Amino acid sequence: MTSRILTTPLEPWAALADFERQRFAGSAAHGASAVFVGTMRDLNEGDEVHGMILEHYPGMTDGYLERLREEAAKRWELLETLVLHRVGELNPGDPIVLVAVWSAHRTAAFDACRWIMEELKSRAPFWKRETLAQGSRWVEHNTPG
Amino acid sequence: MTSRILTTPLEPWAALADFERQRFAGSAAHGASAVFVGTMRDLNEGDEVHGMILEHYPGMTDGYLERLREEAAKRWELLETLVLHRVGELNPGDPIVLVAVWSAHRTAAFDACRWIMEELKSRAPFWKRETLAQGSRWVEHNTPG
Amino acid sequence: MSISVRYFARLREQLGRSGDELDAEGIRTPADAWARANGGDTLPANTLVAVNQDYASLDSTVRDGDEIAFFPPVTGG
Amino acid sequence: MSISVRYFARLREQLGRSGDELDAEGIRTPADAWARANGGDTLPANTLVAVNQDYASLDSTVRDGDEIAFFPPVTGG
Repeated sequence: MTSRILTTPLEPWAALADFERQRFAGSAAHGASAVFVGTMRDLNEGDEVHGMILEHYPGMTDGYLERLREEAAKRWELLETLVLHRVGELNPGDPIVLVAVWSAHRTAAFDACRWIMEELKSRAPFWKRETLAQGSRWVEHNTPG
Repeated sequence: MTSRILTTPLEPWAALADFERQRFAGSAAHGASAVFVGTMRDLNEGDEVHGMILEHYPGMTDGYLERLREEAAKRWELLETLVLHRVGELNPGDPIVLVAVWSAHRTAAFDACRWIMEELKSRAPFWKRETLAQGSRWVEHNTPG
Repeated sequence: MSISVRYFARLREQLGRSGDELDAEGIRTPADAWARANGGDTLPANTLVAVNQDYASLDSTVRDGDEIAFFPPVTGG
Repeated sequence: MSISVRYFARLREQLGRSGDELDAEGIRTPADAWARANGGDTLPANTLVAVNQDYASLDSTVRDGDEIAFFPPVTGG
């Protein structure tokens, strides 16, 4: 069970391969893994976006992601959970967030992955500032989905 | 948009990294990807499972997976879909199936990934035969989730 | 011409063969094909049917040259 | 001792500073801390409050040594 704030590029597929090698070597208990990756788009609210700065509340983000994982582990039977979130400067196409859940069965994996992702988007203390062709702006609200 | 039956080991994270390199190089339109990986467990219905043979109906599986992807593309706004499914001899811990969906937004990605996976499990012509400590048996029905 | 019949998984094992080639004469549905190929043996409950690699019902129409498949509930994924 | 106040994102920019160190005397709630630090300025609508890095309400109890944070709706993920 790991959550981490990254200041360097997030490479979701390499991170997943590494994590599985460490946590599941020789094990065949996980029948299902569900993964979500959120990536920076080059378009938001009709405007071209050239870059982004992701601010966060150090200390609170770590604690909040940790609590999300604990709460998910109470609600569903999970074998492992991995949550990675970028902060700092990002470019369009850069992955922002990875949520991965391993379980014996697929319903728990799907449900827990989605629940963590929705909670993270609505409650974890991160803020996006977008760089446009002219100037920059704070993102006002998250898309509902 | 790709679906493929594999007779050799499925490496989900490497396959995803390759696929993204080919399909999304220089693009930043996909804000969301949802992925499901099903893996062979070493336990089923209370029995230790030592191996598995996955039989399929060549021709029909290809066509059926293709139709699933087309149907998903009608229901949701998707940018890409990747479906990979193993056949032949598998060992516990071996990935069986990968369903990955890329979209601008997360709701479409989550919903389409889960829908494809459920349809695949209930309708795609694959059959599992498990090797136990003594003898082997056909899996009778899929877990509902 | 003829009609190809294919069997998969447990059904293939139970019948001891993976298919039959039937003379198309008198075969209008998958049910006809089953009866011709397997005599009085009842089709096992829950058996699924495909015609030309597409799900179909036992009483759908088949033509000379078609491929009919019978198989148990699927268990992939 | 004292109470630390922190501001994030748009609110930090609007206020022109990322935090304040307040004398704990007379501060019993996050609302008290906001009033002390920002005089008559109204707390912007939708501002979220955390005490010791945990979500809290404006009228929750704070103690000497606590860290209070004010920030706009979150937009991560």
